[in-house]
Formats: sequence, C-alpha cells, structure tokens
Amino acid sequence: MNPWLIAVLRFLAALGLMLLNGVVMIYMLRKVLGRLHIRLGPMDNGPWGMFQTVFDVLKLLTKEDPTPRAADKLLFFLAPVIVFVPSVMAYAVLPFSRTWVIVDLPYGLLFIFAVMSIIPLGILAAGWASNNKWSIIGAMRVVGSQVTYEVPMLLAALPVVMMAQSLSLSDIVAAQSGTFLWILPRWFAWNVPALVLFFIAGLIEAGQTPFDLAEAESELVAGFSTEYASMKFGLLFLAEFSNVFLFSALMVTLFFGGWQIPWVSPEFTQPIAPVVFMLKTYLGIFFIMTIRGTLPRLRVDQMLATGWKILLPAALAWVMVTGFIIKFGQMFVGPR
Amino acid sequence: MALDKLTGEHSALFIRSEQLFDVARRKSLWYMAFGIACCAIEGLMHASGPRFDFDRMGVFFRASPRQADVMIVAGTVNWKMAPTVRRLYDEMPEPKWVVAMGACACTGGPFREYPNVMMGVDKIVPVDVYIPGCPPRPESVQYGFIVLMDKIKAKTEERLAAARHDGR
Amino acid sequence: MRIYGTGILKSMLIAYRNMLRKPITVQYPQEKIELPERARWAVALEYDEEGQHKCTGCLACVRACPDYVLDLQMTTAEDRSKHIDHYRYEIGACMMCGLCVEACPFSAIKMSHDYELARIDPDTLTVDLLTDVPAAVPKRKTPAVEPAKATAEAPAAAPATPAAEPAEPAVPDGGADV
Amino acid sequence: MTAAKGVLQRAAVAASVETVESLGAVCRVSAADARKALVALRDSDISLGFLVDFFGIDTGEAVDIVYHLRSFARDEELFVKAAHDYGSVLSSVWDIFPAALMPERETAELFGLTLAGHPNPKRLLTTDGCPAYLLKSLEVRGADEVRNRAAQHVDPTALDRTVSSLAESVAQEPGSASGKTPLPVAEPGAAPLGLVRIPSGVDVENSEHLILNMGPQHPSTHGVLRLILELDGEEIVSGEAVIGYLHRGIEKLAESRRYSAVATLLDRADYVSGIHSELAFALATEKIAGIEVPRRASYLRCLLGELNRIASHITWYGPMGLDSGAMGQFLYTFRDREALLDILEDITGQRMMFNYVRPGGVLNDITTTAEAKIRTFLDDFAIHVEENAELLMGNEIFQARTQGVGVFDREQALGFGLTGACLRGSGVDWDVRRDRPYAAYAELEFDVPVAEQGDVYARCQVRLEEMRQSARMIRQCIDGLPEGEHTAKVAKVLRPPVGESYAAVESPRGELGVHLVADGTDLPYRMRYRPPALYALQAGEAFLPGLLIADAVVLMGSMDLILGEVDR
Repeated sequence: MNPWLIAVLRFLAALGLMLLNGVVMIYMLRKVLGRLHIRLGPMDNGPWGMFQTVFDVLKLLTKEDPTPRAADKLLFFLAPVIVFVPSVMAYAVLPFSRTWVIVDLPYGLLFIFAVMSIIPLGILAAGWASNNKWSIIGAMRVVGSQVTYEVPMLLAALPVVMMAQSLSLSDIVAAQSGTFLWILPRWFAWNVPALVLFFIAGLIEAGQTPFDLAEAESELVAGFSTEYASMKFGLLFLAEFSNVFLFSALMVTLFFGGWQIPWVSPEFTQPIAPVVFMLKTYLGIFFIMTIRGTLPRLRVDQMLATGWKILLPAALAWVMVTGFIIKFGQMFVGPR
Repeated sequence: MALDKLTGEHSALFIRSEQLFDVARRKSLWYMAFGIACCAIEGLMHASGPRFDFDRMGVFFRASPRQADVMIVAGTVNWKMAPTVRRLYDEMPEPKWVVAMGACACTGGPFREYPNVMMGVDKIVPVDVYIPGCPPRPESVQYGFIVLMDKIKAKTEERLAAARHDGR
Repeated sequence: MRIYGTGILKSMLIAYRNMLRKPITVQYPQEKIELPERARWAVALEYDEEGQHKCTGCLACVRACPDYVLDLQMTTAEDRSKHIDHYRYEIGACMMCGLCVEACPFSAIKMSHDYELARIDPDTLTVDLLTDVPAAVPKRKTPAVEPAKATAEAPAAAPATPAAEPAEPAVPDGGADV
Repeated sequence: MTAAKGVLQRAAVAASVETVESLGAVCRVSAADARKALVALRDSDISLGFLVDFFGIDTGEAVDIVYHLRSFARDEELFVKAAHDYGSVLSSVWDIFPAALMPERETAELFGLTLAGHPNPKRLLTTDGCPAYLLKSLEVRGADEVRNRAAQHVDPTALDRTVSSLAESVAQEPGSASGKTPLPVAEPGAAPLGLVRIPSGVDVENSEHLILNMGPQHPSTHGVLRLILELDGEEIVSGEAVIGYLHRGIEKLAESRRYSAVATLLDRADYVSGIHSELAFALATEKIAGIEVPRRASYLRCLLGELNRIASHITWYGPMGLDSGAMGQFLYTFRDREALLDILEDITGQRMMFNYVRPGGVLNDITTTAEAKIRTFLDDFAIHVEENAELLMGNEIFQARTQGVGVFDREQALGFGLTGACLRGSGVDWDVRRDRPYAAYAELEFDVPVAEQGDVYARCQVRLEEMRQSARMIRQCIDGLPEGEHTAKVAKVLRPPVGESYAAVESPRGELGVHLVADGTDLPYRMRYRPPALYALQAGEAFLPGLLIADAVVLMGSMDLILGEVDR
C-alpha cells in the first residue's frame, strides 16, 4: 500500500479518535459533575442527555465567528490550530494494544513531552492575539506554569524509564506485565512518589483544578479563550479535554500497566486490549474530573512555588533514590 | 447550476441540514453568567443549582459573552448599566437571544418610578422572551427557555417554508 | 500535628459521599414542585359560585398597589351603578407582593399559583382582568339584592385572555394616587 | 449627653445638644464647625470614634448632614447634625473617619453638594448629568408616566456613543468644573490607619501599569460591582471600586410609598436577607408610632430572621467556594438553601421577596407544615454544615488561599465602619442582637463568635459559626414559640406622628440600620438605609493594593457584598 495513504489514514485515525474522545469526555464531565453535585447533568436531549455534546458541537459550528477589531488576525486564527494539532500528534504514539499503535516510536515518551510543550505556545498566541487583558493574563499564567511543570514531569517519568530501560511506550507497558511478590501486579505505580509527583505535574500540565489558573473562571472570565467564539472556541475546548485524556492515558501507560489486565496473560488480553486501555484511562479521567468538581484553586504564586520548591527538588531526589534502589536491587537479585 | 440546485438556499440538502442545526441550536442554549440583581440568585444560581439543574436541558453558563447564545437580563437596568448591557449584547455572536427576566427587566418593575431606572431592557436590546415575576421562580425561567426554544423552532420553520416555496 | 494533604483527601471523600446521595433534582417540565398554599404569583380574579366576578370597583387595590400596576377605569351611571370599562393588570411590572389582595375588602382578587408566565409578545405584559362588565354590588351592604342582580346581567365575566386584544398604552386615570 | 456638651464647649464649638424622643442625643453644629466638633468628639474622653453612618436629610430649607457616632467603650450614641445650604460645599471628614469615604461621595451627589478635600470626589452612584435625586424638589415618575411605557424612548445609537466613552468615564471628573481638589494628605505614607495608599482611585491616564477592568460583568463580582485595578504583573498597585450599576433609588422611592408598602422595596435592597431589612424598618416605625409588638410576633421575627440568616450565609459560603475554585461547595450549600426557601415560601408566600414583617407584627402565622419542615431541615443542616466546614475550611488549599490575606486589624476594622462578621473577624466583640437586643433576642441563648486574625479565613470562621448558632436559635424559637397574636392592631393606613428614629438589626452583613424621619403623613419623609455592605466594600477597596488578582476576588468575596444593598 502507498505509504502516504497509510500516513493519511493514521492521521485521520488520530484525529477521529481525538474528536470522539473530546465529545464523549465533555458529556462525561457534565454527567460526572452533575452526579457529584447531587443533580443529574444533561437529561433531556437524547437518552440520559447523550446527544448533548453533539448538539453543542453542531451549534458551535453554525455560530458567527467574530474576530475582535484589535486582534492580531492571523495569530488569532492560527492559535486554536497550534493548540489543537499537537494534541492530535500526541495520540500517535499511545499504545492501545500491542499492535494498535499508530506509530510505535522508540522514543515515544520523549515525543509526547516534546509535542505537548508546543501547546502553551499556542495558548500564548491565543492570549496575545486576542488583545484582551484577561486573555493575556491567562496566557502568561500558562507560560509561567509550563516552565514549572515540564521539568518535574519529565523527572517524575524518569524513574519509570529507568525501571523499564526504554523510552518506548510499548516497551514500558511490556515491562509491567506479570506479578511480583506473588500477588501484586507488576505496575510501576508501586513507585508511589514518582506517581504522585507525576500526577501533580500532570494536573498543572492539563490545566485542571487545583491548577486551572489559565482559565480560572472566577478570576479571569474564561482566561485565554475569552475572545474566542464559535468553533475556534470549540477547538480550544476540545484540545483542553484532549490534554486531560493524554495525561490520563500517559499515566495509565507509565504506571498502571497500559492495556494489560493484572494476573491475566497478555496474549489472552490482546483482543480486548484497547477496551481495557480506554477503561483505565477513563477511570483516571473520572478521578481528575471529581477533583475538578471539588477542590479550590491555588493562587498563581503558590502554584509556581509548588512547582519550583517542592516538585522539582523532590523529583530530582527521587530519580536518584530510584537509581540507587535499582542498582542495589540488581546487586542483590541480579538483572531482571 | 447543478451544484446550486444541490446545495443552494432552496435545496433539500440545505433545508435538511438547517433543520438539524436548528435542533442543535435549540438544544444547546448557553447563557451568559451576567446577574444584575435579585433575579440573578433565582434565575442563574438556583436554576443551575442542584434542585432545578438547568444543565439537564442543555442550558449551561459561560462567563464570556463570546461563547454565549442567550443573555438573561436578570435585574434592573439603570442608565449607568445600560451601555454595558448593550455592549455585552453586541459582543455576543449571532444567532443570539435575550431573555428579560423579572419585572425590572420587562418593564422596570418596582423601581420604574425612579428616573434613573430604564423602563424595560427592550429599549436597548431586542428581547425575545419576557418572564414576569419578581423574581420569577427557577421553573419560570426554565419555562421561559422552553418558550424560547419553541420560538426558535417556529422562526426556522417559517424561514424554511419560505425557502421551500421559493425553490418550487 | 496534621499531615499536609489530609484536608484535601477529606474534601474528596465528602464529595464522593455526596455522589452516592440521591440527586435532589426535580425535572421541571415533567414533574413539578407543589407550591405551598400561601404562594403568591400572578394576580387573578376570584369568582363566586355562579361564576360571577366579585369586583365592585372600589379601587382599594389600585390605591394599595405601590407600583401603579393595577388600573381600573369605570363609569358610573345615573343610578349610581358602576360599570367597569377595563380592569388592567400589568403583569410585567407586578412584584407579587400581595398588597392589593390584602386591601381588597370583597376578596375579589387572589394571588394565583400560576408561575409559568413567560411570553414572547411585549404587548401581553399587560393583561385585562375585566373588560366592559358591570361591577358587582358590594355583598356586605346589600346581600338581598345580589342574586337578582346576578341573573339580570349577562354572564360577561371574561377571564383574562392575554392575546385577546393588543393592549394599548394604559390610559392614565386619576384614582391611582398613593 | 452632657459629656458631649462639655467636650464641645471646651473645643469652642457653638453647639446645641438635645434629646430627641425615640432617637437619642442630637447635637446640632454649624456646617463650618462640623469638622472641629467631630475631631473633638473623637479625641475626647467620651471617644465617639466609630462612625455608624453618614447621610443627609433634605429638610426643605437646607440639607442636614447627619454624622451618626458611637462609642463602643461607653456604649453611647450621638447624632451630629450640620445644616448645609443647597449646592454648598461639603468638606470631607474622611481623614477623621475613613468610614465616610463612600457615603460622603454618595451624599454629595444625591443632594447636589460639592465635595471638598476628598481623595476621590467622583460621582459614586450615578452617571454625569444626573440630577440630585434625593432632594425633595425632584419628583419621581408618576402613574401616567410609568403606565405609558412606550413613551420612554431610548436611542440605542446614543448608547453606542456612551460605550465608546466608557473607557474615558473612568477618568471623568465629578459634576463640578473645578475637578479634583488637592488631597489633604499628599504623601502615600501618611494615609490613615496604616493603609498602603490613600484610596484615591486609579489614575488611568497617567499610569504606566496595566489597567484591568473587572466587572460589571464578571463571574466573581457577585452582581455588578466593577473593580478598576492597576496591575503590576499580577500584583495590584491600586484599585478602585465603581458602584452604582444597580442604583435604583430605594431611599427616594420609600418617600412615595406608604409605611406598609416600603417593605417591598427593602426586600429588594438586601435581596438575600429581606427579613432583616423589613424588620429594621418595622422597628423604626414602631419606635416612632409607639406600637407594642406581641411576643409571638417577636419570636416569629427572630425565627424567620435566623432562617433567612442561614440562607444568606449560604449564598455567601457557596460562592466563596466558587470564587476560590471549589465548584462543589456552591452546589452543596444550595441544597440547604432550597430547603430553607421552601420553608420561607411556606410561611411568607414567596421565596425571596417576603413582604412579611410589617409595622406591628408579621403578616401570617407559622404553618404546621413549615414547622415540620424546619425540624427536618435542622436535622439535615447539622450534618451538612459540618461537611461543608470540612470540605472548604478544612482544605489546605483553601487555607493557603485565605489565611493572611486581606488582614484588617481592630483599628482598621473600626475605622472603616465595618460591622457584623467582618468586625467580629477582626476581634471586636460587638453584635447588635446581643448588645442592643431587638425582637426576642434578649430571651434567646446564643454565642457570638469572634476571631482575632482579621483575615479572610477568620471572617469565614465567624460566619460558619454564626450559621451553627442560628440553627441553635431556630430550635429555641420553634420550641418556645409563645401563644398569642401574630400582629398588633395597627391602622390599615399607618400615620406615625412627627418624629425621628433609628433602629438597627444584625443582618447577615452587619449592622443594618434604618433612620426614619416621619412627618405625620402616611408617607415616610426620609428613610435612610444604612448599608453594611457599602462600608465593607470601601474597606475592601482600600485594602486592594499589594494583593494579587486572585486575592482580590477572595477578599471581595469574604466581605459578603450584596450590590442591591450597596447601591440601593
């Protein structure tokens, strides 16, 4: 088959997956928040309000799309694209099963980090191009938080890489098969400090409560997306949810054994692997959403302090500790 | 032109898609979180609170006017407020609707004797649905939204009927 | 000494506990909350057993209304019988305070439980409670005359029909000064 | 009273001091001497150092400016009145009593006076070109005008022009052509009460910083408050609160409504705790008219007041969570509020605008269904309030957001005229319910919570504890409800004799006072509504510099502003 055709098909697969995910997740968010807040969430449109987000997207497609007079027209148009595309690209390396990977890069983890670091650029562009004070403040907060979370997040993922001895996400998943201590699944989640650090840094990355400073509704109206209407706003909104999905999927891949079911042989799991992977990811998303519905938000200086004063030193220290543990482990039990 | 026949203003495709979008517009009315006075508590806070839960009907709040479809004018508008209301209305993208909630927004209500108060918000923005009451119950507001949905549907149907007629 | 983060975990636990509770949502168009007896919504006419309105045109409600919401125009014939030309109620400005009902000596009006008042046409913000009907005769003064009177007049006590006629700007009247 | 006379004599101020029935000691000074008299009264041993309220009364010959002073130490009150000619100069006393900052601006514009010596003498409530609304010579719209709605014509294009000039309106001068008067305190260090800056507003034109307009449409301003912030990064250099977007003339309209109908206006002034404003007006009227209220009515007033207090604190507590980002808190508290509103609707007939407390008693007796509902509510609420306390107050993130933010110490709180939970959060033990008992509070048992820190968290603690105490009082009221009438015999059209009175209640936001002047007719001559939230707002405004945007949101949230009450 034509390699170009395959590339296009792969891209479309990633795009379709992301759009579908976004729509499902927004519905899920409204439903989860509804139940969390002792109400029902969408009910009237479709069975249990299932078509609610479909209607929302359709409506956004037909809305007028005004560009503010003072805006930077080109950047204003480009910014949602800059935010949206990296999200699609990152889907390419997620291992849904042993074979269901759009592109199995040997350095997949690095690729995801590299791609995700483009997103704040798009948000900065959105904020600056809008020429709105709320937008620019929100955008600056995102850029500030990027420097805060990126290094700790990478460092928190490093112990996993050290344990798996690979940067490829498929290899990391494979390294988590089987059990240890006879009963526990061999997940890297047992490296609890790394998990916690990764989780906190990931919350900042995905812009979720308590670190949702970029579009802190009660402070900045709608943050960087204040001036965006219609489907441009829809893209920003979808990209945000896609980030949450990516973060949750990454967490599942790195710490919770990816598509594998504990105590079940990978060969046996293979046919339903994507389903398992999605289930695990959505469980993570559910948890993030409940946090979003409950916790207050930190102040911007407190967030920066969390990043620089706690996450970064702790992550550095834990990389060293993990290194020692692995080295000593190899000394006593031999190489795995 | 053949293409025009297929996708133009009077084509079946256009009418069908327009009907679909009309449903979408009706089912997803995002309102702007813009409370002015007492009515804001009933119409915005309680209506989206746990008991009445506006989210059920696909009515959801956005803080930015750019992302809103409906402006609920919930309270007395005076001369100081009027330019802001007008400006927020102008900032909303089409198609947009205005719901005048409560006696104050409808006619000036209990304060209409005071010269600083506007006698109804329809003096500055076109109002689609009036909800009397002081303040109206959250259900009254939800009923108002149902009325608004019917109005949107009727408008679209009228327009499409005209298009069908012209196409023939 | 508290470990940092226990408060956050507790918050989450409370949230999950609430998640398990039954939602208190009332799905409005399908199910409705029953209003208490005293609930005050739009003003409506009270009718007697024969379906006759009880308004005598005493203007007590018009004077009691702090907002000039009620407007009653009537003509008095030579035999001092009153004829109500129109009894207008500007529902769009009413704050449902109930002062008019408190003031009415003949309980001719009541605060109804009708709260579904949304409307599209601004002209319907003023509704006619009564148009062109003879005023009821005060019951407490002349109880004997009342039945004869009721049979004599046409059953014209038309209930409020908002769309019946486009209300013009209300005509000022002198009787409404507070 | 004689002490005040002595003080004024020593200060060489010509003053007459007399006792007015149902009001108290009134001291009359000339407009020129007012400043001197106030300084003397504040600094003397009777230490009338707390400005309760500042307002004007149009007597028909001149504008009486009333300074309502209180001494917490000696538990005394004094009304200082100074007659000002129409259109004359009102010299500011904000450096003596910082609490006068906003009331002075408001009084000056509504009575057509020129403000001198004020750091920010712009119009407060109305736009330029508005007449002096509170003057007796200005008529409100009559029946003909309001019934003919179509006749009021507004040209939307005129509004567009206003929109374009909206940005400049920030820097607009007051009605007087003279513009800003030189500041009495020039250097920033000399601001009273240890403020970072004098609250002179934001200099939009000459600022090199980012000017941010927060509101009137903003999710966290709880209505239509507008904050103009001068930002250095995210830090606030100076801030100004612009109000008046909800100014609808409640004080003016009260002068054209019968005593029984004023409650409908007051409900809408403080729209989340209508019972309290109704009660304050009813108490003031009863004081003048000398009406004795039956005991059952007093208990019902307390009961409804406390139910309403919880409902009001809930509308503060939930949005407080929302301001700090905790969405769930908002909805959990509203579950309780729904139950409360059901009870209130059952008793009074409406969910928010009760029109229930009337001079002489209350409108209706309690219903049996309401009683049952109250008992269920109290059981539920006992669980929910603890959950809420843990969910938000026990949360480390919320603590980090609120502790040490927006600190007022004792002196500052008193100086800005704070009352209620804001004052008690700063360590001043003062509660109108306990110290000036009204209704049946003398017979009820309750604690007044006080916190010392004076920060946002302390105010939250105080309000949370107040909710628990309210629940306690409701139980007492419902268990010990005395038999009897629910209202005294009052004439249908009440005509109180000529007189003046002041009645204060402890509303959820603080001391809510109604200063009523009656002239023997069926309409009040002047009704002054002391808005506790206005005083809280100006304190919040003065403490904005140095905070971050997020802090400003939390600080303003903690003051529990209800803009209907601030703007009236």
